[in-house]
Amino acid sequence: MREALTSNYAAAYAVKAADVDVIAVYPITPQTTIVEKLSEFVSSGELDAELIHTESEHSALSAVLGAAAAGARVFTATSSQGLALAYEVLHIASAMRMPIVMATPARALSAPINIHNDYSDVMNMRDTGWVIYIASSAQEVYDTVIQGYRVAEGVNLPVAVAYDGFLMSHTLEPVELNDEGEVAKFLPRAARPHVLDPRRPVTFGPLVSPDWYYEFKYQQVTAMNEAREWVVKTDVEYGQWFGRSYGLVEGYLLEDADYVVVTYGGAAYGNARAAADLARERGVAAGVLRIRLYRPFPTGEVVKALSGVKTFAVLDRAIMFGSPAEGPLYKDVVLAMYLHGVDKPSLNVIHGIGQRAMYVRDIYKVFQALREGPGRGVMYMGVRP
Amino acid sequence: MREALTSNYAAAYAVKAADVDVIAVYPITPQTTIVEKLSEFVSSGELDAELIHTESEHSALSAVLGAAAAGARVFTATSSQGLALAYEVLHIASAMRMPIVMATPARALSAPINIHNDYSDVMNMRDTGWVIYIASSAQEVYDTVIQGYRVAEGVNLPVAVAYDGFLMSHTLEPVELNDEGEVAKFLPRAARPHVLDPRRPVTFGPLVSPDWYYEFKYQQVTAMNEAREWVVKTDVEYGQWFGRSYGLVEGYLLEDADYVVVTYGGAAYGNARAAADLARERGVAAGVLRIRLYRPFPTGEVVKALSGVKTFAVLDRAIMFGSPAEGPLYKDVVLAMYLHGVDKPSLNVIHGIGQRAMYVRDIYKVFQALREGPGRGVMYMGVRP
Amino acid sequence: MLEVRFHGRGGQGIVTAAQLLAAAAIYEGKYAQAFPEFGPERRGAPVKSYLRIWDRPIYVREPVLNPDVVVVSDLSLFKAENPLEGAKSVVVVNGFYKTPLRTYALDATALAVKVLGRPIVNTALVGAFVKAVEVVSLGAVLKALGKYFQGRLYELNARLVEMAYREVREI
Amino acid sequence: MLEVRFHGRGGQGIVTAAQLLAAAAIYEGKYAQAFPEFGPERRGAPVKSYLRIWDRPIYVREPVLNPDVVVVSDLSLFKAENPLEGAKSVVVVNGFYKTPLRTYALDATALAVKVLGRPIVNTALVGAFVKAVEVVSLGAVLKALGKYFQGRLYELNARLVEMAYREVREI
Amino acid sequence: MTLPGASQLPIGAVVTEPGSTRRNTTAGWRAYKPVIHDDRCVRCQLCWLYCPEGTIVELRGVFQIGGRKYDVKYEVVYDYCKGCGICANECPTRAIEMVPEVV
Amino acid sequence: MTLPGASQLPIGAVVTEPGSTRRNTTAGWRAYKPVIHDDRCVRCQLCWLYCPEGTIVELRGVFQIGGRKYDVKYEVVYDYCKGCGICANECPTRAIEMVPEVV
Amino acid sequence: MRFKTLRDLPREELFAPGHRMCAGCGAAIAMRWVTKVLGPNAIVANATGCVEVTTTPYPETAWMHPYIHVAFENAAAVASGIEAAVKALRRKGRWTAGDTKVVVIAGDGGTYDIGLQSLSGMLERRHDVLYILYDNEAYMNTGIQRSGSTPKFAWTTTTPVGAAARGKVQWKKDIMGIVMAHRVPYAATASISHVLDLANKVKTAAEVRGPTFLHIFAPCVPGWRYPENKTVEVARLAVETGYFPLYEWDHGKLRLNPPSNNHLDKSKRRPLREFLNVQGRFNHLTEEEVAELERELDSYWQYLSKLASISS
Amino acid sequence: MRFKTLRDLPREELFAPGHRMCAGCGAAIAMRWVTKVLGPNAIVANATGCVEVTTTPYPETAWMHPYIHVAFENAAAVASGIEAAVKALRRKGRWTAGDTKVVVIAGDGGTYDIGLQSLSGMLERRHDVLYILYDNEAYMNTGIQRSGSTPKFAWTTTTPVGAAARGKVQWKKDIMGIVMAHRVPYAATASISHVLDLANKVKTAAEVRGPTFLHIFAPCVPGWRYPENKTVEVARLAVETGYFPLYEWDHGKLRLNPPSNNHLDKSKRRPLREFLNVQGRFNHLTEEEVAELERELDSYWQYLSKLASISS
Ligand SMILES: Cc1ncc(C[n+]2csc(CCOP(=O)(O)OP(=O)(O)O)c2C)c(N)n1
Ligand SMILES: Cc1ncc(C[n+]2csc(CCOP(=O)(O)OP(=O)(O)O)c2C)c(N)n1
Ligand code: SF4
Ligand code: SF4
Ligand code: SF4
Ligand code: SF4
Ligand code: SF4
Ligand code: SF4
Ligand SMILES: [Mg+2]
Ligand SMILES: [Mg+2]
Repeated sequence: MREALTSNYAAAYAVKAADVDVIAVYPITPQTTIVEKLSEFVSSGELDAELIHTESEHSALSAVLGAAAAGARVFTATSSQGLALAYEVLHIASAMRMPIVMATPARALSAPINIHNDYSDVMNMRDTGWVIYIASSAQEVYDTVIQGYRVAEGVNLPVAVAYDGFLMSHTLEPVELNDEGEVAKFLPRAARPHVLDPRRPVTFGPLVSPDWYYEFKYQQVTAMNEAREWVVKTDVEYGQWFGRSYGLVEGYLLEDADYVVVTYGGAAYGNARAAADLARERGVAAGVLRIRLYRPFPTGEVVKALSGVKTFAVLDRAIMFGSPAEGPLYKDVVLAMYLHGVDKPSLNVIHGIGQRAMYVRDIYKVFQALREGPGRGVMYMGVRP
Repeated sequence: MREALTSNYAAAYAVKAADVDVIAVYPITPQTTIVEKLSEFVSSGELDAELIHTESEHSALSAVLGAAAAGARVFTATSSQGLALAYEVLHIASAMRMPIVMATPARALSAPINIHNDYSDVMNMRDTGWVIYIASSAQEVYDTVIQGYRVAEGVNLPVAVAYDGFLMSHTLEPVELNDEGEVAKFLPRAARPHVLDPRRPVTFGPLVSPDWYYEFKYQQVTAMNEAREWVVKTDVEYGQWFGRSYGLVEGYLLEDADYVVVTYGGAAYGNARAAADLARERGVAAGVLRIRLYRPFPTGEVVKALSGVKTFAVLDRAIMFGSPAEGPLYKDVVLAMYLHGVDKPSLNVIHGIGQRAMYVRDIYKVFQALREGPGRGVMYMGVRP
Repeated sequence: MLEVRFHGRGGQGIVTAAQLLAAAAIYEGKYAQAFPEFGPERRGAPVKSYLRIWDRPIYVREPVLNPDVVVVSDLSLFKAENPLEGAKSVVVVNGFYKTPLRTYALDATALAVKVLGRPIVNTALVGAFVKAVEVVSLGAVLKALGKYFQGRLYELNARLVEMAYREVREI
Repeated sequence: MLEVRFHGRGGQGIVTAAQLLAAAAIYEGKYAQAFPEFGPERRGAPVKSYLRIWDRPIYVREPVLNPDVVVVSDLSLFKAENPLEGAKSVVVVNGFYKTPLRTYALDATALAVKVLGRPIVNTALVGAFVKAVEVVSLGAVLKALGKYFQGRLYELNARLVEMAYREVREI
Repeated sequence: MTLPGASQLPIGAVVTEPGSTRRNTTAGWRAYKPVIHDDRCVRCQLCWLYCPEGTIVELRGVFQIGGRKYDVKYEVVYDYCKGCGICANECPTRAIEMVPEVV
Repeated sequence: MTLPGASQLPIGAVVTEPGSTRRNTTAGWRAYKPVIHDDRCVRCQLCWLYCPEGTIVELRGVFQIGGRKYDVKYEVVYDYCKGCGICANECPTRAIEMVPEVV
Repeated sequence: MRFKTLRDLPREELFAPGHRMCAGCGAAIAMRWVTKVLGPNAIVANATGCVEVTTTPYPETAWMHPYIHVAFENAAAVASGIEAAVKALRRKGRWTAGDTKVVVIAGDGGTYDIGLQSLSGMLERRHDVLYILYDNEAYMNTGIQRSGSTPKFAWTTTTPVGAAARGKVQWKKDIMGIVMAHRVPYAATASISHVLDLANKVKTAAEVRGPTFLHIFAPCVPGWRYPENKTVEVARLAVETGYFPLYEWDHGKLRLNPPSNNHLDKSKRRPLREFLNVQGRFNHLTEEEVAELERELDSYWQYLSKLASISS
Repeated sequence: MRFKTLRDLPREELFAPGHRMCAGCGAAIAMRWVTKVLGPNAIVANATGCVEVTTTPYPETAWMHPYIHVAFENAAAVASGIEAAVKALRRKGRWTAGDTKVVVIAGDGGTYDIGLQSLSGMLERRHDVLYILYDNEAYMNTGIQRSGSTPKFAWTTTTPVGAAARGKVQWKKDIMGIVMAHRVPYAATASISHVLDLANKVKTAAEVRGPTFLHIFAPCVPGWRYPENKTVEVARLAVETGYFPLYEWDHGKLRLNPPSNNHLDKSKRRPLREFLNVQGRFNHLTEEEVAELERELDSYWQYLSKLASISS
């Protein structure tokens, strides 16, 4: 069924389709309309779930963690300050192996306070042991939230589905909705290894000494690798069921590209594609590589996609202060290439911070810069120094 | 004056020497003994400060932020869950340019809960815009907290002084204490650009739109670069005043080393030095490079130190799940080398997670591995897979 | 690609107006994007929203700088700011105010008061837009309207859309 | 490098014992390290602490697996665990229990009760250690003691250290 | 862009000019504007008391209205009045009228 | 090391055996041990009530003590008794004695 | 010295116009009076919310006081730090601005919910801070979501009215009860409709040493769904129907203030319905639901009267 | 059905020995009785603290209930989620364990301070959860730091006694007052010295639907500095001196329980000094300080008596 939805509403529709049992949320711009839509679904009776309006995001994530431990299918959503406030629980949720699905319309972090989009919130959770998708259309948000449940429950890890705040969360677009009965079949309730059950009592969250702790961290390392396989498999099967799949990375005009922009999210990918079109019109072999699965990082796919290019730029939408180069994706890509012994010049372009207007012509300039000569380092675009 | 102090007490003595005005803290193992010592100093009248025992770490950091905004010299300390709970305010403190000094005896993050040492807490704050030192002896903790005030107040950024929980925080060692009158002169009260003053009212923490936000993030990027210079300058001057300085990185047997372990903190650096001694005894040209200033990253110094070696291993004490290679320092070092166009094989060794016992012989094995042949990738040491 | 900018006041529903038209285009098989501008301004303050319609998938997510069409919900907005900045060809306006561009006008306030009993002009402007720009059909707009209003409110707004469609004229 | 392991019970102060000796060594210009083992065990549970003394700066921070000296604060600990695991040469023990290693014994409990009026044995064991191992001087220990105890408590503990120093003997 | 750059701005986004929202007139927010009919005003101060914008000012002076003399007078500073109509609603003598803005 | 490896352990550090601290005897914590002199015991249950370790057990049966007959009897499970002495302190008849542990 | 008539009220405006609050905002009226009565020697710590977002659009500020906003949940902690700084610096001879009062301004979300803990900590530690809560009974800044302060049955975007729900399910939290349980020296309620009373309470609360608390009722145009010229009227109805009683908790004694001091006698209160009927958020209420709200209100008044009687 | 005599109390132990709590720990006694009375059909959410750390040394657990520990400050939020899950799964036919009770166990630090907000949220939302606070009046797990529950003048490692300080400066927070202000159906105090009373309160609180709260007094050997065999004695003295009154707040009515119901008459209370004198943490107290504590206690009893009288 073809609908016109914002990415936030698309996430809410996916949650409804997944027949989630417990939702716990706290409002924050730009996530709020997800919560509002879910509140509507629950109060109209369209979704049979407990909706907990907690008193903070720390509690929201804690509540879904508790509910997941009790065997419920759960959902939460937050952005920016909310994500930062729940930071402690992010680590705990992944280490306790809770299959939580969370929508994360990305928003700039305070200070100063800014409700608009960049990826500083999401990028700051990149090491917390969550599976992280970054979607680039409302359709993909819908599909990925559904896929997320399969992955989360398959590998027992929490899954975040990130996308641009405002630029997607509040942008109405076409979305094809699945038959909810089919979704139910796609997402059967799996038996969980352990739940809080008075008939088979187990202890979650013990104190673990140096003799044992490392092993659980290593389990997480292993689980991340398994998650990569789950993501691939789920995406393929989802495609078979519902006709849409995405891969771990997505290329645009990549086949014969010499100059590639690597990026993530809606605005950056959208505008980069438009810029590549422009560049191609002017005879530049431009291409775009989008990272859809950000964690675990699709190292192999990225290296493969970039092995044939002359040079590339990584367009980042967040700043990691004090790092040798400040773009988070740039660090991943450079490391990925290094691990595979591929050494190519590349640029880190930082743009769209705090939703600084990012134009197609800006990204076109990046292609120009790549053509003008190889470089290594960071280029701050769009800022008034 | 020669004293026998744990690193936690060393931090407390430095705070006393700095004549701090406001301290806000919340107890957590292994930070607690700092708080206890400071409580003693204040209640005995040796330190004239307001000591706020807040109801959480989020509030502790918020309180010192408020006090700093009002023009006070401030101190806080936390570890692990406390650092994670205060995560939101970490970002805000740096962006609001507050000269806070924080001691951070490093501890493993939950889940599962483990009170022992690794660097997963500190490494998770590496992108928050704080200046981060990692000390490797109680003496250095003392010296660095004092230096930290000069840097923090010079460049208007918060400074974290990290070190091994337990392995240093609770280990008694020799510490040379400075004359407190001299410290007072070394740390004059500088006039701050803006404070909360009813006679010159300013507004801190406004709402900033996409038209302005990026510029403040760029200011932070610039400030980080300035911070690097402040750290160097302060360290040199401190050496002139008090006879001890450290540099941004510290080398051990580096001059002619072919095989180098790069690492941070007390146990890793200490044991690596002992291992290098062992390796040297057996004819291996082993050396150790310790990162003292972790943020802003001393890119130039690291590249310089590693340019002449055959191969190196980065010994990390934290796991960044789902990254192409999971060691945080490894990512920085690889990126630093890449930016300077140096490509050398190297290993990422992960060890000591949750204070898994890390022996000199283990690190000796790393030297052996390096000698056996170049590699790229991650080696989990000390774990039972 | 058709690009549109809406000018209104906080609380007048111009975000909904842009969404209604985007949804209508989508129901007709076209591609569309509708998005608001967002700031600290509250009820009463001048605000904007945007619309893109195309017959191909829309990649681009940059701000609209040169709208083909501008919709202005209130004449007093001309005093508060310049709704015509960067505009290319058409203006749809509540009130008979002739602009240098091709101007479609109607007294949406009067119409809304007449039909809804309240001066909520967004759906009237949607009706006027449909007539002025001819990019979506009235039928698709009514379908979209059904997602935003139910029951009696739907009927009244549907009537308002149709009346506005009929009454708007180029000046 | 001298490596020492202390065995005691939560609440008996063996962390302080190791620290006193480390501090004494440091005041004498030596290098030293004292550190506790830490777990969920509370008051009454068997616990350990460690000590290293050297005349060069001590880099190493690995656990002590093969202590040169073991100090045991309580005979019942031999029932609870094996305090001699990995031990190399000397044992200092509260109570007359002969071990396979060179054993220095004293009735620290009786001594402590006599001097302090309470069975707190850690400082007595420090005195015994000083005599048995001869790595730090009694004077330095008394100086270190001054950092941990003030006034009357200092005096009593100093006396206890000295008495233990005198009374301990090899068995 | 003509806005200042990062190096020109005070650090940490501090706003150094107190009360500077005054630079932002909110007259454009108004669809209706309040007009005080001074002859009906009994100087009860309520409009001044309740205006959310603080944009009704009290003028001191000698004011003769009809047969009465007052030492104050209330006037709207139209630069900031948002036209909420609270003053008109609260005025006990209906001395304030809300009239539509015209272009 | 003989401890199991990561792949053998339940994920997420779940402990699957309820009450498994029983594997850890805390007898070694004791410096003194409680000895119940059954002849002085009046079956008031207080030692059983207050023992923090739950390590005083109530045995059912027929017990003849002096001239009296009881259907219960209290005994210490020494595996877990930490020797805190609460039972002795609370016993109204001083039927419980704390005696030093010997090696 | 109390303000006796409107004539005594301060004339100088210390809260600049040009801010971006809604036309007709109740909180704006509160801010005007709070700032005027405090006078210039005060420092304001503000929690995230409507007031903060609308008054500090960079590079402008409506504030004429030294002002700081850090985050949503920690204004009381920030204020604790400022107060400690002033204290320490004064002791050390480095605070020269005199007798500066530290004031928190926070919404109901920032007080009843996400900021409750930092408030409680501040009260427990006895900081000399005046905490001002402006209560618009929902998260307005993010677009009208339910808070712990939202009354039962009220519509918000997260408590919609649908087949399976009738607005908010739970009762409004008793924040004054919670604050009074912290044994603060002074706490009071006030309404933007009763400015003289409000002004006197700001003054008293600022003068008392130690933690004080002011709960200001501040209607919200879009959140409560009433026409923007009705803000003061709605607030007045809240007081006159007894929905929002005016009272002071003064060193352990509860004192009802006019007109609420007459309202122990229910017949002196206007019918609750009058307050509910002007607001769209209560549009859907059935007779029964109104009756339930009335019953609850009556029992709240009983509690208040007992509190007043035992504490006198 | 209430337990009338000790004979009625459940015999089965549901809290395993071998845990690592201190010899003589008061909280251990509380845990034994809480778990016994709850019976097996309950889920426990535990906050970080002594109890958690000592009972779950991997790979062991003292718990025989399904148990979860997540962090220090969020046990009430975790429990809220569990309760919601049980509710949703039951409605959807997927909860087959019957009438499972969800219970929080948290220390005073996790309740008065860092966990207060999640507790308040849980109470406001009316989750069907029994919240059990074991109060040892400081952060014991981290080595005896002051909490909001630490009494005035008490020594802790962060409220040392020195030239410029005499132990804790502030009063103990009135957590029961705060909880009662949330209008919970049932809340009560209990002491490990009065097990029958405690057991009956656990039972009642578990049976009431909606959020309930139990405040259990649990002395701590190293934290309060008394010999380890005195735990029950100290707790008993707390009750008998009136320092820790036993009472229930039952659907809006306050009822003092024996022996505290006799203590409105001060002469029936043992002198506060008897409670203070056994504990090293009060060693330094002067006569005046004791007198101040007594005065405060008297005024607390006045408050209680008024509360009892108005609510009856
Ligand atoms: C940690 C965190 N969570 C959520 C938000 C989003 N947020 C900002 S203001 C606000 C609502 C404020 O409500 P209230 O305190 O009642 O003030 P009001 O807006 O109603 O004036 C919310 C939810 C935030 N800024 N930080
Ligand atoms: C966010 C956070 N801050 C601090 C801690 C450290 N911490 C763990 S338990 C504890 C004290 C617990 O005190 P309380 O709740 O009174 O329980 P008790 O230990 O006294 O039984 C502290 C401070 C933590 N685990 N998490
Ligand atoms: S209409 Fe509103 S803003 Fe304008 S003067 Fe009247 S009260 Fe003030
Ligand atoms: S409210 Fe009316 S009568 Fe009162 S001062 Fe204002 S204009 Fe005059
Ligand atoms: S000594 Fe303590 S642990 Fe042992 S049986 Fe008695 S009460 Fe229980
Ligand atoms: S306390 Fe004493 S008398 Fe009572 S049952 Fe126990 S041993 Fe017997
Ligand atoms: S939404 Fe409500 S509280 Fe916020 S500015 Fe508008 S009227 Fe005021
Ligand atoms: S420290 Fe206190 S509360 Fe903790 S286990 Fe020991 S006696 Fe119990
Ligand atoms: Mg509000
Ligand atoms: Mg406690």
